[in-house]
Amino acid sequence: ENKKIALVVKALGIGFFEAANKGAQEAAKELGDVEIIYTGPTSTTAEGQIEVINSLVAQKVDAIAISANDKDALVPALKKAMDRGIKVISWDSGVAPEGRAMHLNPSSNPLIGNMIIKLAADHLPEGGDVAVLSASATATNQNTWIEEMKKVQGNYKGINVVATVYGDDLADKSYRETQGLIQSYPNLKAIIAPTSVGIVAAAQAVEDAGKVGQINVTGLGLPSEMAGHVKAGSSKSFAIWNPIDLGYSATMIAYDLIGGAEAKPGAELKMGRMGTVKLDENNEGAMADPFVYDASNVEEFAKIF
Amino acid sequence: MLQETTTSRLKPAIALEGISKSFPGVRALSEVSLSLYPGSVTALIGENGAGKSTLVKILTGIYQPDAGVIRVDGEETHFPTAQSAAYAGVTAIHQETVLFDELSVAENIFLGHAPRNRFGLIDWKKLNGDARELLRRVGAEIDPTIRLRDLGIANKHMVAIARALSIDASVVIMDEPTAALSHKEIHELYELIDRLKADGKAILFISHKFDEIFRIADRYTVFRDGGMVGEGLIADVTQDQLVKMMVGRDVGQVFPKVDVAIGEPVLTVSGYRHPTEFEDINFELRRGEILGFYGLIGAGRSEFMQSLIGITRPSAGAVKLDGEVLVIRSPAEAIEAGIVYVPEERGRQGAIIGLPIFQNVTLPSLHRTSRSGFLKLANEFALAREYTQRLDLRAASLDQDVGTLSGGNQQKVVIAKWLATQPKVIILDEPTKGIDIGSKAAVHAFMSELAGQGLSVIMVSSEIPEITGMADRVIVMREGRIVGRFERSELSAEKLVRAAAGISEAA
Amino acid sequence: MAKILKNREILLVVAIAALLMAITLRFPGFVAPANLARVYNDTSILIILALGQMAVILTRCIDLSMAANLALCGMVAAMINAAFPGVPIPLVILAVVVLGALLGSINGLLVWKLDIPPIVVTLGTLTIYRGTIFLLSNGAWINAHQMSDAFKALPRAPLAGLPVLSWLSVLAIAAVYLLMTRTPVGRAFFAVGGNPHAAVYTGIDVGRTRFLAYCLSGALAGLSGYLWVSRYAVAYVDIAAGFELDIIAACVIGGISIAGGIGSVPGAVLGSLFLGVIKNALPVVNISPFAQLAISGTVIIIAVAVNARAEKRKGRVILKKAEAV
Amino acid sequence: MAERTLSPRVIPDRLQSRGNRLLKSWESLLLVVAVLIFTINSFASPYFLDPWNLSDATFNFTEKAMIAFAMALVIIAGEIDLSVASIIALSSTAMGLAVSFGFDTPVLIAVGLGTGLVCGMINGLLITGLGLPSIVVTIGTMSLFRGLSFIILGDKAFTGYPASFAYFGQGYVWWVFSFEFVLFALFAAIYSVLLHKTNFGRAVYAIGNNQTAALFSGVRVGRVKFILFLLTGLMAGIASICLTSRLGSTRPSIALGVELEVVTMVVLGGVSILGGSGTIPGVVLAAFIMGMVTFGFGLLNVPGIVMSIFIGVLLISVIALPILWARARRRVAH
Ligand SMILES: Nc1ncnc2c1ncn2[C@@H]1O[C@H](COP(=O)(O)OP(=O)(O)OP(=O)(O)O)[C@@H](O)[C@H]1O
Ligand SMILES: Nc1ncnc2c1ncn2[C@@H]1O[C@H](COP(=O)(O)OP(=O)(O)OP(=O)(O)O)[C@@H](O)[C@H]1O
Ligand SMILES: [Mg+2]
Ligand SMILES: [Mg+2]
Repeated sequence: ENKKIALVVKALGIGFFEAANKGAQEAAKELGDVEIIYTGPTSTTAEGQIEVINSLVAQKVDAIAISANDKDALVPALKKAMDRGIKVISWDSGVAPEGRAMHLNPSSNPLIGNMIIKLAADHLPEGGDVAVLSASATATNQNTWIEEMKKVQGNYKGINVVATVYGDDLADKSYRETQGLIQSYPNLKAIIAPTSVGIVAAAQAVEDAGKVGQINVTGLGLPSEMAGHVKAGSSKSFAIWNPIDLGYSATMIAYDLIGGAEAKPGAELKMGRMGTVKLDENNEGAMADPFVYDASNVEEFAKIF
Repeated sequence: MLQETTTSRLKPAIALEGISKSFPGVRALSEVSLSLYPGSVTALIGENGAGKSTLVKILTGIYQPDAGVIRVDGEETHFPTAQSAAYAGVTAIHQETVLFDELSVAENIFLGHAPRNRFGLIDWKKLNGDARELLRRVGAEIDPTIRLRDLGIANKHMVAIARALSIDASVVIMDEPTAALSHKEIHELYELIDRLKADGKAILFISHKFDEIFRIADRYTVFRDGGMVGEGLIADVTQDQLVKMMVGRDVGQVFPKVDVAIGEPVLTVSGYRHPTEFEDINFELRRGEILGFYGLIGAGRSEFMQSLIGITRPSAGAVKLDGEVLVIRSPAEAIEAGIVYVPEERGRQGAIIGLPIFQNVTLPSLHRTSRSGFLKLANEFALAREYTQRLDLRAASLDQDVGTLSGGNQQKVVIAKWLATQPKVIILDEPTKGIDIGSKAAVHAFMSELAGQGLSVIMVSSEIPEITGMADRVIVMREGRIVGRFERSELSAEKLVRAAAGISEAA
Repeated sequence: MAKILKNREILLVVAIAALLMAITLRFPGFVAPANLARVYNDTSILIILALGQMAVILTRCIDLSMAANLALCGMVAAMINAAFPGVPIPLVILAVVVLGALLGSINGLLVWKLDIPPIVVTLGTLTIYRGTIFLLSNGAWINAHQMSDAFKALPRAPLAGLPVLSWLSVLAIAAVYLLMTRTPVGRAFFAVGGNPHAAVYTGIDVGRTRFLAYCLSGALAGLSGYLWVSRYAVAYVDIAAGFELDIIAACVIGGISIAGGIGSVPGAVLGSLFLGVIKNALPVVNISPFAQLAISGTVIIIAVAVNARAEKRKGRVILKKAEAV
Repeated sequence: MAERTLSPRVIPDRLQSRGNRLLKSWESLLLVVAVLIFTINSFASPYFLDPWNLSDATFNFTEKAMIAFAMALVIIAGEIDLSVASIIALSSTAMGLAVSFGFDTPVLIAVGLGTGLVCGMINGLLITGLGLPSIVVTIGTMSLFRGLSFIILGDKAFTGYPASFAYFGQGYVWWVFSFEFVLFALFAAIYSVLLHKTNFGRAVYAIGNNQTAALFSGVRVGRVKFILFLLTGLMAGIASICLTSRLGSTRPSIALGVELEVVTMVVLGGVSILGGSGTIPGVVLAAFIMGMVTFGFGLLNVPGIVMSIFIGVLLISVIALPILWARARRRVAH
């Protein structure tokens, strides 16, 4: 009988997660005896994900791999899933340790934190004011990366982080917040948006304000969504890990756990073509370095995800 | 007899043939025919509920008749909407003022047929000018640009009249146009009607006031219970004959007033006043007495009565019940104290349509039928059965929605509701408005019986026969003040009307 | 003076001016003409929507489905553009305006022909329209790079100093103002809401008038759908989610009575601008964006209380003190 | 005309027997729909007829239904309360605040209930005290209450609820019967009695059918309405305790959009949005139907938004069908 692995995403319809699903399907094909259930709520709420989890538990799936809308609120529901013998892992956006066997970070948080500020600094040899446009206030990962970023801020001389605003992963709100930033900080040189929704909205707002060349928008985004803005010049470069690899790896890890592997500090779990991941003391593992996209390569990747 | 031959030679401007109309449970009109002639005023007479307003609504396209035809200038026509009737040259001043409080006076007059400029847009300048002109024609000094809500009832009525005249009509219908008007305005209206007549309009005039019928009408038509019972020339009849046609018997029998021994004062009202509605109200109500309150519509009787039960607050004044001072802040407190008010607007304030009969009856008495806040249906049915039976209610079951009852039967439920609280004082505001003669008799008989048992009754009524027939004493109100007090022995219709209209004895 | 203070529109202008003044104290740049133009531009879509909602509320109805209608029309506009980039933009706009009017007419028909309460109808169509977007798009987003440049450029194209988006809202204001004050249909909106019973006596078809109000609000939502999607250069299921409440709030602040029959175009516009200024000012004056929601809630409550006081029925005047002499 | 004799005529209490009336009622229609959905679900998914799964499914509606009971009374009385979801958020935030000050479960319960009551009181005072329209007032307080949570919490979350607090949203009273489900059943009974068997309930119906006449009949309209808004506030507080306990954390966006689901549930349950009619059993059935539909679709991994389309269509059609049916019958009769 096929093993059922559920890939639960923050919300259906987001390009990044569609790409992750591609990876999961690839893994399923490779493994042969796996059926992927790709599901999620239609808007990014914890309550929506809990309803999805409940129905997955009822279907007696073998594993749940989730990118969480809320680190804490999902814990009771996922705990119940684990109590009923379901293997639970989180990926991309994590769940508190009590609610999962392990968490797969797309990259390590310090690496990402460093990467996003480096992307801004690379184009600001003399330094200058930069602002951060974060995602949903309830998202887990963004805030961790921003913390990591602030830790290494001293390494980039003259870079001055003047504000952090929240676009709630809504295009219009992100857009308006960016407008507010442009207004409030006339000397703004760069906007760092570690969210695929925010970076697009910010780039659009910068273009509309006629600030191309003056303000550089960077952060984490999808090549397909950012290609136009790189071409327009509002974004010189941005980074992202490969979501296909992420979905692929999450599926492989879940399969490994179903097969009897144990998630404990120090353990190494198999990720198929991606090799293995080693768990730290929090049962977390990191996949790889984020990859930088700019005018030279973005078109090529835009066709993939 | 000259006039008779002239009108019969003339072609009617509009003619109704065999019109019938039923509402759920009521046959409002059955096979009535009526013709209106150019240059002539026809008075339509009939008791409340005889079907007069229903006929008006059929003539103006608001209701569709179940059977019968309407002919305009001899040709059969249909009025599917109010607009189509207006196009055919029929216009009406309806009984209720159907206007828009938030719109300007001018727009109220022209809504639906406003003058337009060559782009098809409403021409406000012309609209205001035309409105001013029309208002002058009806003799009202009203600025056409102010909002309607800022007008008093009489001026609102003048606007309604101006609206009716804004349509160039050959048939003008007036449903009780003078009911809300004061002396001066009524005379202006008479002059207006004379002018319309001279212009060759056919006029239908509905009124309960015989003096004005004899003043302005040429012909009459009498309705009784939805049927036509007589027509002819005004010059050929007397008032008594008309009344007899209307009612179908001698009037005296309808009010079975029993003389009872009147006891000590129960309710004393002194110095009651309100900033805008009434002032200086002082009177006593005694045990077993029926005290009548007479006045024209808008005299402020209802407002005063409602202040007695705490709907509005008086600014000064005191009420004593059985010698003790009472402060009443809500109807609930009034009911607890033993003063109840049967309101005049049955549909809005009286009946709770949507609830069954028995729940309507027991609503103010629930504390008596229930046990520690929990309903006891058996008690409720018993109480409702007792009171509805005594008022001779006709209904299929006590569990029936009051909305499915005829108006008269709804009124009985409403009266039963407040009687069931076993009050000391009951205030009845227009208690027999819109109910048939038989039911009227039942209500009046019950009123007499209760008075005999020591209940004190205040009866607000605009019907002179009812007042003169039932009251031991009458107080007349006009513009928020008491303007006359009459003992039963000195009552006469004329005195009441004079006092209510503010005409001095000498005039 | 007292009369002026009673006038809702003037009261609102004063309130907005006071608000701007207060902001200027902390951030002088906010009242620079260029920035005010930006704020107006940002509020344009809300204004257009509030105009449609106003027509519906005037007739004693409500349209909770406006934002969903907007989202559906926006998605359709984006999908047309993504699939056939060659289709001229005016044609796309026309298509979604018609589609919006059609969706509005579904509301109108249910209210007119079946007599279902407006709040239930639009509560139902709100979820249905949103769901339809998901069915159409399969949940996928349509992003900037999938839209043609012309599609994205139109609302931001400058014209005599202001973006086309602003001009479109000015046009909508003028058109609706003309409709409301100078045409029989517009006046019928007021009559039907003010006194439906009397409207029948006046020969106005109450149901049909409500139907037309819904068509208008639908058409304006359709137009806003294109504007929203092209302005933010993204279309997905959840755009403008919850925006229906902002629209109603703008109307309420603008003095449009939820009981129908009372309201004005300037009121709706000023109500929208009031909200727009607050929304735009918060990030600038450094009030936490988290306070924004609480502030707009408080504003709504104050506005409705103020309006209710103005409308409060004074008791009837029966006593004729002057004439009694 | 002969004088009419006042012969007492006995009017029967009822014409239709209770059973007969029940058969034709809205509730029986809902019951049929519920049974139908249950049957379809059990054929569509092999996992549906499992006691534990069914028990999990009840969490989809219990919290909303508890609010829906109080909301039903408010709507029957001709008003509406759109702020309930925001009251959940504010209550939850207040409890989170209490946790951060180190208070234990009993205090949390008191704080949760108290916040709900205070919010209800604010609504009630604005609506009955100042006489403002409830739909606008509660749109305002909806923003205000959730806005306060945002001000308190910002982008943070309250976690660390005591272990004993978990019982309310995650505990089981007996076998598969969760605490929430038992509470739901209890409130269904309490509200049925309150609405259908007490003087208070009768006053609610009277106000909804004709507020002015109810006032004239001695119903204390203002007081009754005030109590109704207190009750929705209180029920939102209770729902907040359950939801917070179930999630084990508080964020200001908690329970977003729940007010529309609650209203939908009430209207689907046969309560007239114009006021004056409706029953609690109807709302209970509507809660089950909505829960079953959501869970059934969930088992088939149908996206949530497709379920909401279904609910939307269901909402309009259950109201439109009887109207169309009556119309068709009248046409045949003619
Ligand atoms: N819309 C309606 N629905 C049900 N019954 C109605 C309706 N309109 C009128 N009736 C009934 O039809 C009958 C005739 O009413 P109508 O208003 O024509 O009387 P009227 O002669 O004008 O009385 P009044 O002198 O009091 O104005 C009454 O019994 C009334 O209750
Ligand atoms: N300015 C006004 N605008 C609208 N309606 C009015 C106005 N004045 C009076 N009315 C209506 O006229 C009717 C009679 O007024 P009111 O009840 O105050 O007088 P009343 O002396 O009690 O007369 P009655 O009891 O004979 O009707 C009421 O239905 C009232 O609503
Ligand atoms: Mg009449
Ligand atoms: Mg009166």
